[in-house]
Amino acid sequence: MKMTNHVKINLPAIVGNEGFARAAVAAFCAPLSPSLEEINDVKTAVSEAVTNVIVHAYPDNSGEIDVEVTIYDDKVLSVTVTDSGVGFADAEEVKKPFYTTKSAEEHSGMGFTIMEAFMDDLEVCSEPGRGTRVTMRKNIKQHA
Amino acid sequence: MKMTNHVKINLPAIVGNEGFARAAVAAFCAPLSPSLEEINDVKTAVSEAVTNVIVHAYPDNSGEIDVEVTIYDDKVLSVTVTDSGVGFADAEEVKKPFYTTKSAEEHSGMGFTIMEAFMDDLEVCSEPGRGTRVTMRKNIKQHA
Amino acid sequence: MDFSTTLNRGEIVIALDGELDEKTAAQTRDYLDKRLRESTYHRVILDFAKVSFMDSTGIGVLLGRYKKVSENGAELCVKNVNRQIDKVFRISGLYQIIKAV
Amino acid sequence: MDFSTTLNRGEIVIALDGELDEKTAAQTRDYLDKRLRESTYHRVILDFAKVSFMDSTGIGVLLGRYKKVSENGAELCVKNVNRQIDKVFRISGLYQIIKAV
Ligand SMILES: Nc1ncnc2c1ncn2[C@@H]1O[C@H](COP(=O)(O)OP(=O)(O)O)[C@@H](O)[C@H]1O
Ligand SMILES: Nc1ncnc2c1ncn2[C@@H]1O[C@H](COP(=O)(O)OP(=O)(O)O)[C@@H](O)[C@H]1O
Repeated sequence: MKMTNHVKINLPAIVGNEGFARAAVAAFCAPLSPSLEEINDVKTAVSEAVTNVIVHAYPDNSGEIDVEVTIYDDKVLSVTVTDSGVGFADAEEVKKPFYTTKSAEEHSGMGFTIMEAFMDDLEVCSEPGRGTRVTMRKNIKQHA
Repeated sequence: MKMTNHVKINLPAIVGNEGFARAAVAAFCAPLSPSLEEINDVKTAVSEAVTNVIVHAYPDNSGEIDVEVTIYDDKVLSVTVTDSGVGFADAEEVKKPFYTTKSAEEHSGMGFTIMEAFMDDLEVCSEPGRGTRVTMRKNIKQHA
Repeated sequence: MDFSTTLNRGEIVIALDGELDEKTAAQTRDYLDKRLRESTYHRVILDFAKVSFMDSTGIGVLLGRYKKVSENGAELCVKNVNRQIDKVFRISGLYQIIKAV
Repeated sequence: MDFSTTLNRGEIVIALDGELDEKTAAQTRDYLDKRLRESTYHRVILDFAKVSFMDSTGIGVLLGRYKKVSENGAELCVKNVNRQIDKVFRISGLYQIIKAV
């Protein structure tokens, strides 16, 4: 697969930037002419990953989010969301539906479940004290 | 002035990414509730600066663009567009209306004139062989 | 997020307008809880016609309200969810406890 | 960029649809030049009603077409430019040679 375009975005992990992140990724995919459903899937998954960084990664509320988007062969989209926050030990555990370390009143524990369902592929790497990297891929069918 | 949000965007200098850059900067400003005219001014100026990198900075067509957007006090917008391309010696010369090193058929030489007119402030730093940095500022009046 | 509420014979309809995510969650929670405290009702319908986007943060908000409403012996429903939000509801299983009307 | 052309008694109206920038400049230039070669005309009107954005790359495209059209003794005009594009025309002085009708 040949990389046809890519963008690196670096943002502070503050509430509100999840909205920018999903809009930016959607704008970056627009030239691929995705369907409305595909673009919404991508926006939803990006919103989950970036919100996780904002909510969970930095208990002292100061840190950064890196969002890297790569397009291969003008049709495969890869999104990587990275933080250097608290991380976690067991990626399989946190990916389970309803698993959350916040009160269920606030957070449903469905973030990873949604990322997995809305994208074709999800990879989660984390190390306690070092940070977390979430990589998601999706094939975009051309509609132009 | 206190920095209230910022984003760094790194892109390959390829045709088409000017459209993403202006959409991304517009999305980043959206929480400031700019007027339609303000947002269009910003999009136009960003398009000029990023197009200049794509068209002029890298004669071998391979290089990168950095776009950095900072918001101060939730109302002053600063956009910096940086490349590490060919640069130029005389920033005053290139800023003149109709000055262009491409044929006038293709390029009007009005890029810097538009950046200057559409933003409140323009700063151009360049060094031959090292690259160019364009910084633009605009006060956004709150409309929400 | 903007809100408007109509109350008719114990049925509250609350229309939301905006994107329901981390940015608007606290404000939405506060608005809904205030309305639910002020009224007596047997059914609460959230009108999503003008909600353009919702992620799992919204699920958390809805689950919390579901709990309060059902502790009151009443029912929480949604209507007019768009396709993106419908998919979030389906994948998360939220329709099993919050019906669409 | 999409295009459609109507020709009526030597007046060509070419409607553009899209954003006129570096990405679409070459394609726009090619389309316009082809139409201008194929027809005889005394006036060319570019309809910008569906052009949502134009930057100075568009000025370059228009200046090049202006040259060809006026070498043919004909007139190049624009219509229905939106406010963003109107401002680009005003600031660049383009209205001095390309009239809005
Ligand atoms: N970037 C991150 N940094 C640290 N912890 C995280 C991160 N992302 C997710 N987690 C952990 O994984 C759990 C599950 O995440 P998720 O499925 O998105 O549900 P929720 O965000 O609703 O808790 C979180 O509660 C948190 O403990
Ligand atoms: N990033 C850049 N790198 C190198 N040269 C540049 C750059 N930006 C502008 N220039 C030079 O400045 C000139 C004037 O730029 P501008 O006013 O935008 O008009 P135009 O792009 O139409 O030529 C260009 O023709 C080019 O020679």
